[in-house]
Amino acid sequence: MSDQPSHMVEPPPPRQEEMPFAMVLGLPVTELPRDLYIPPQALEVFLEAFEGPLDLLLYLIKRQNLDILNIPIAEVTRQYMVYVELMSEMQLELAGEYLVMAAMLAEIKSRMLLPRPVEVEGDEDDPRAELVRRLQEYERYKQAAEDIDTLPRVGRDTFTFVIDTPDKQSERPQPHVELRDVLLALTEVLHRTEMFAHHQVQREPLSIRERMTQVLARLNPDSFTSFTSLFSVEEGRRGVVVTFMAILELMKQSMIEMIQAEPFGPIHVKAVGAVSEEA
Amino acid sequence: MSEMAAQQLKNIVEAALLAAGEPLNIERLFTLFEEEQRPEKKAMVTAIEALQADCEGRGIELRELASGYRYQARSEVSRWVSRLWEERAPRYSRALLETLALVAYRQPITRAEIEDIRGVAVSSSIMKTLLERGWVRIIGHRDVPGRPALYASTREFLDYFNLKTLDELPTLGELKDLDKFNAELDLRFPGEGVVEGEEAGGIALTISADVEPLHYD
Amino acid sequence: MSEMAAQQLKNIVEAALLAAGEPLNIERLFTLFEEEQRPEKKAMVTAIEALQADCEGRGIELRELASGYRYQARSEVSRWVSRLWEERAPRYSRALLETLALVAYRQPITRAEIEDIRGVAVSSSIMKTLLERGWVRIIGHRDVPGRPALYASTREFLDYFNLKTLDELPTLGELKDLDKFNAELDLRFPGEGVVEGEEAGGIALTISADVEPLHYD
Repeated sequence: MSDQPSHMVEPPPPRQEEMPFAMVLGLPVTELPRDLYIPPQALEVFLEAFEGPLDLLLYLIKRQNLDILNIPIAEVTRQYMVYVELMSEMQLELAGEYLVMAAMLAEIKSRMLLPRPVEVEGDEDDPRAELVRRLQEYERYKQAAEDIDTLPRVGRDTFTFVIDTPDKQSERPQPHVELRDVLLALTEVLHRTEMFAHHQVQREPLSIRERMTQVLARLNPDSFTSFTSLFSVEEGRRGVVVTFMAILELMKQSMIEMIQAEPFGPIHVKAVGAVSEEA
Repeated sequence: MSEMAAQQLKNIVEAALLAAGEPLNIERLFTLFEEEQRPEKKAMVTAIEALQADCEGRGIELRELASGYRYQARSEVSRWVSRLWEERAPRYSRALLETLALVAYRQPITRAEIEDIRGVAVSSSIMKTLLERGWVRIIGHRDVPGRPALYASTREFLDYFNLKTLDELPTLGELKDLDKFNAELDLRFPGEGVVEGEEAGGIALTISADVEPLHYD
Repeated sequence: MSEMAAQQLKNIVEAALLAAGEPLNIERLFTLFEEEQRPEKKAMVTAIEALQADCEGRGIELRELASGYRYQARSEVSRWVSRLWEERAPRYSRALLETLALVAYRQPITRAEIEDIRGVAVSSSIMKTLLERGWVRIIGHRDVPGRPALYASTREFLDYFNLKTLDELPTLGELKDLDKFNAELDLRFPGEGVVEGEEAGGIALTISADVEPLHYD
């Protein structure tokens, strides 16, 4: 075939009885299909370009301007087999799907040959129906793939930007905590220590705790503070009681010292520890 | 601090969109501001629209895509901008594009369903490439034997192809009924656009001049 | 093709500088154009100067650096732009929250006492974190061997949790009840938005005789 003219012309008649080029449907093929003259290297690329049997069939149909809804099965089958034989001839990796399709085509062809019962003619399913459905289904996604390929895309039709930010300020964010989480953590501890088992009545525990902290914060470890100055009359009786209880608690816990030089003399209070710079 | 001046807001949004390196949506833009400084949504939208208007007649545009707003080069200048880089933009095989199209249009879809429609096996490397590029992801498994993975497209897919929603994908061709064949003998395929010789397949370029190209019309 | 219009040149240069991801010098910018289209150096400089002028009053600037021209975010907006890359806030460990709760409820308290109640050692990093966060401070030292530091909660702690006084924290008894009705937590805890004095007062009223005490030892 190397001496063939380079355009699509009638191929010269075979000069001798050569080995069949391929066996198609049991018949020897000794020439390339008339409408297919392709240099071997290009032919290989060409054949590999089919995305499967449906793609090949679509090609055969479209090339001859046939309507997908009225496929001349016998002719298309013949052409299909030529290509399949070509592919195996060129030792292309021939997916099994091509042979499955060949069988399907042969089956459709044989069903088309059978006479249809007259009475059900109108309702009789066209043996090609399933093939046509599949071809159309594939065709629309093949087209969709081509359409997607033409969409403007990054790196080809458009480019994205990243400018520099010279003075990035990185501030490490602080974790957020819900009060609920703190309280749940506490209940966990309490469960572990079985503190819930105790039952004592105490009305203002936290205000005493808080006041202990406040009193402690006002005391100086280096000098004495007047006991009475720790109380604020404006707070009323409740406030005075809370402060008093806080002071007693602080004494009990060895956090403060109290000194009274003589009976009924002024009382002085001092923190026992070295107070941190924050206090 | 009281509400920010419109110009300052616009400046911040412009710089952030250019510096981010990925599309930013409005919610993300709001996170640039401390609670008490946070602009009204209306002010933010106004700023973005003003920035979009500023791009009129320039080589860049501010587009809204699936995952947010992105500054990008207009296609009118891409011919020159692309010369910044040695390599050309990658071409994708038909097998990959067809698989991608099936995921995009028919999601969620299993690999078996893709193979069924395409009529050939889908290679693992194609699914891997699509997953790695972040265009496709597994969103679940079908409750049938083997529990095959269900694939869907991602926002990155839309971003990459310059789309805001799946609705913006080209319309899918219609299926014609075999019964109606006799009524309409239109030889054209529904949804079949005019395909340029060059675009129809890379293959056309690689075979010699006397070869019939692979496009059908 | 004849020489390019000034506006088109400016558009191409702007898009290229934004897309390059690195500074571009004039020589590099020239390579974007085919020989016959290549602008005059003067035209190129004019385009760059015009682009620089366009940045006046905006959040970005076009700077000339050693290796070329580069768009960058202005320092005036970097405070906001930087938040694009802000790390997600880490979470505090349960151990830290337990320690915080114990300081709040049992202050002033030493580390040994916290460890005693929790049954495990309290790491130095937890105390350090709480001190740095400003929720806990050392208010003194107990007069026992080693003179251990006494920890207490701070004003900032109360502010953060939207409390006026420690009194607004539920008592241990209430916690026990709440523990039983975990689902109602949101409704009952003070410091969660809606709540002000009213809710807190409500809780004080619910203290009943069998309420858990804050017994000290």
